[in-house]
Amino acid sequence: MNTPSSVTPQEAADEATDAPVQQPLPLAFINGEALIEKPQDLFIPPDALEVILETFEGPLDLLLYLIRKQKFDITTLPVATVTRQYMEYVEVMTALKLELAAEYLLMAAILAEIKSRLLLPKRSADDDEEDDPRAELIRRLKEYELVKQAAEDLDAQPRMERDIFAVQVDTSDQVAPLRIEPDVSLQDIVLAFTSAMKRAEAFEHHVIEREALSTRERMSLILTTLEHAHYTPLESLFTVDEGRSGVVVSFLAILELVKENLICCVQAGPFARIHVKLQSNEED
Amino acid sequence: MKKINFEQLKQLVEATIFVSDGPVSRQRLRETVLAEFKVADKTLSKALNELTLDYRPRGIQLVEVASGYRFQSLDSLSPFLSRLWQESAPRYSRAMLETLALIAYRQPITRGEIEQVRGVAVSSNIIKTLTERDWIKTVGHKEVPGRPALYATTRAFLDYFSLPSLDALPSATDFADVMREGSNPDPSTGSQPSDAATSEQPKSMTVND
Amino acid sequence: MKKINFEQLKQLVEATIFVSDGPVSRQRLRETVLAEFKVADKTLSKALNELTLDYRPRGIQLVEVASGYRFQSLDSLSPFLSRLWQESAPRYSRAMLETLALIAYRQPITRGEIEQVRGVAVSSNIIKTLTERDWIKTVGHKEVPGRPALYATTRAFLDYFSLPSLDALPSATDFADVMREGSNPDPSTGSQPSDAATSEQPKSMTVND
Repeated sequence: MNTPSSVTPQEAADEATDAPVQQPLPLAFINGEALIEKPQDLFIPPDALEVILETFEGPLDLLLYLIRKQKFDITTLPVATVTRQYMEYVEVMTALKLELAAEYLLMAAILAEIKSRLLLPKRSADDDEEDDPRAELIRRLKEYELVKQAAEDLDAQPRMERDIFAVQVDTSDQVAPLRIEPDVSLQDIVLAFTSAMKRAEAFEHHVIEREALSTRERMSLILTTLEHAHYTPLESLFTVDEGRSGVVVSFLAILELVKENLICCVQAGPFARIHVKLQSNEED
Repeated sequence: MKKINFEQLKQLVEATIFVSDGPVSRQRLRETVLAEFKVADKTLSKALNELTLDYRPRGIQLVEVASGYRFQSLDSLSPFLSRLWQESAPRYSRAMLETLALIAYRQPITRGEIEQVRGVAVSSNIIKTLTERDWIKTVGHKEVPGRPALYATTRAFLDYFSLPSLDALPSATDFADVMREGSNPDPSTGSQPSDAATSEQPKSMTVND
Repeated sequence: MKKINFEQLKQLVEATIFVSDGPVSRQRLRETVLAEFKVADKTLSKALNELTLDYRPRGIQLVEVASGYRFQSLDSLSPFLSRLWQESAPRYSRAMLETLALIAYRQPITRGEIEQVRGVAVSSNIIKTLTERDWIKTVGHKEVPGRPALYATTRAFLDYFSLPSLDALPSATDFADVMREGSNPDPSTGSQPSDAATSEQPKSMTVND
């Protein structure tokens, strides 16, 4: 992430500027207690102990804040300065008796490690650039900064309940839910019929023929026709355009209905018109 | 009190009625969204009237009901909108199918006659469901004690199964033939014993939709 | 299949979107209210487009979000409309928003991977709340020791934030670029901003459900 040429002078400059105010680096702090000096710019109300952990979303967030505050460029992370400031904040946390989150301590260790590696003499001038111990931290900082930005963008995105409201309109009147009836296949019916008949051994002699079916259909039809009429001329139950077979079917249906005592035929005298009516009408 | 122009007022009133749970009264408008605006009664009436007119040609209408204004769908669309809340009825039971089959093949038939064949009682629910589906109807009453209803199938029944007439209903023997020709050979022929166990029915006979 | 004229189609589609509980997809329109009508895709698109334009000047808008079309109030009206409800809109913590953003941009992702990027532990509460809001869901398990859950965002998340797809997330492109850099660091180009122009999106960003 860094060019080696820029690293060394920058690093040198850091060390130089920091030199007068450089605190004795509290490596000792990680093991226990060390210096206590509050950073002047961070206001911490004495009764709000958790303010730091609430203000910062973690060590990366705190580091970013320190870098931004000093207007440093992440890509040329001035480890010495940032490490010193970071330690100061962490010190404040311990001073306020905060239970230090492990993540903050881990970051302190990482910073200390990077700093110590930078202080070691370089083996050669054109050392492998990937050897920059800061590279991984810089990558993480850049990545985190993006996540932070993304979270802010997401928060700014118009959202339901806050910026936009769902529209709800009622139907004009009670709309009854449409009931989807189950599918039935013809074969279901034939199978059902076959199995019902098979069980009813007593009915075995009733072989259902095509002819019988059309007769039975005609029986239903005639019953429907006669339902509300008191007397219907017999001939009106026959339609010429059905042809001979139609007349036969109707005739068989009428005979069957008479046999089953569902209708009755009335003839006033010999050769007079025959009238039919529902059997039930007589008793009404 | 702030000012609001007429177009903004219309938008605000419109959106308020839309996002509210129930009807919105003028008073509620004034107490909530219009609280900080100076709006004359006449202006509010004009906005509501214009909104009502704006929606006249649309799929929803602005109407005034007892407790205020609300949007509702156009009356004439109700039959179509009911499809949004469609629910699937459970599959028909064997009892239901047998009852239907007996009515189809042996009509006109009484409930007692169906029970005689099936050997068990036919629940009223079955008759009710089949009647509601408009597949069976009462065509008369048998003149025996109790005058039981005579059931027959309807035109809608034939239409559903794409049958020109009841005559076209396959006979039990036709069906047996198809079964033999199909993927389910009669075990008695013994030609393909390995297939005998299959109980799958021939697809060609299915008449759905 | 019945026919329906264009004006009726528009009214029916409009009313359907209005009376429905959530966003309505074209598919849902076809499966419900349009089931019995013959409507070309082009005609349906035209109806939806015209409706969108019809509502442009109004207090509510027709918008397309991830799971379909819905009407929603104009967001400029929210300061006034929010007066309709006693409680204010829920606020979300930075921790929750960062976690949600990471899941949105880098899905599928494990909790451990989120913690790695954020540098702090992710509380179970955050995952629980996001799951309960139906914004994230477990889409699988990573085949590493412990088989941690892989999280992804849902359609409900996109709907809530008024997004038609993940691509529409703000700064999605920048994110994808840096994430790629991160997984495959290239020190020679790493700090050059010109690199950010690449717009290729990682495949892992598609919503699958």
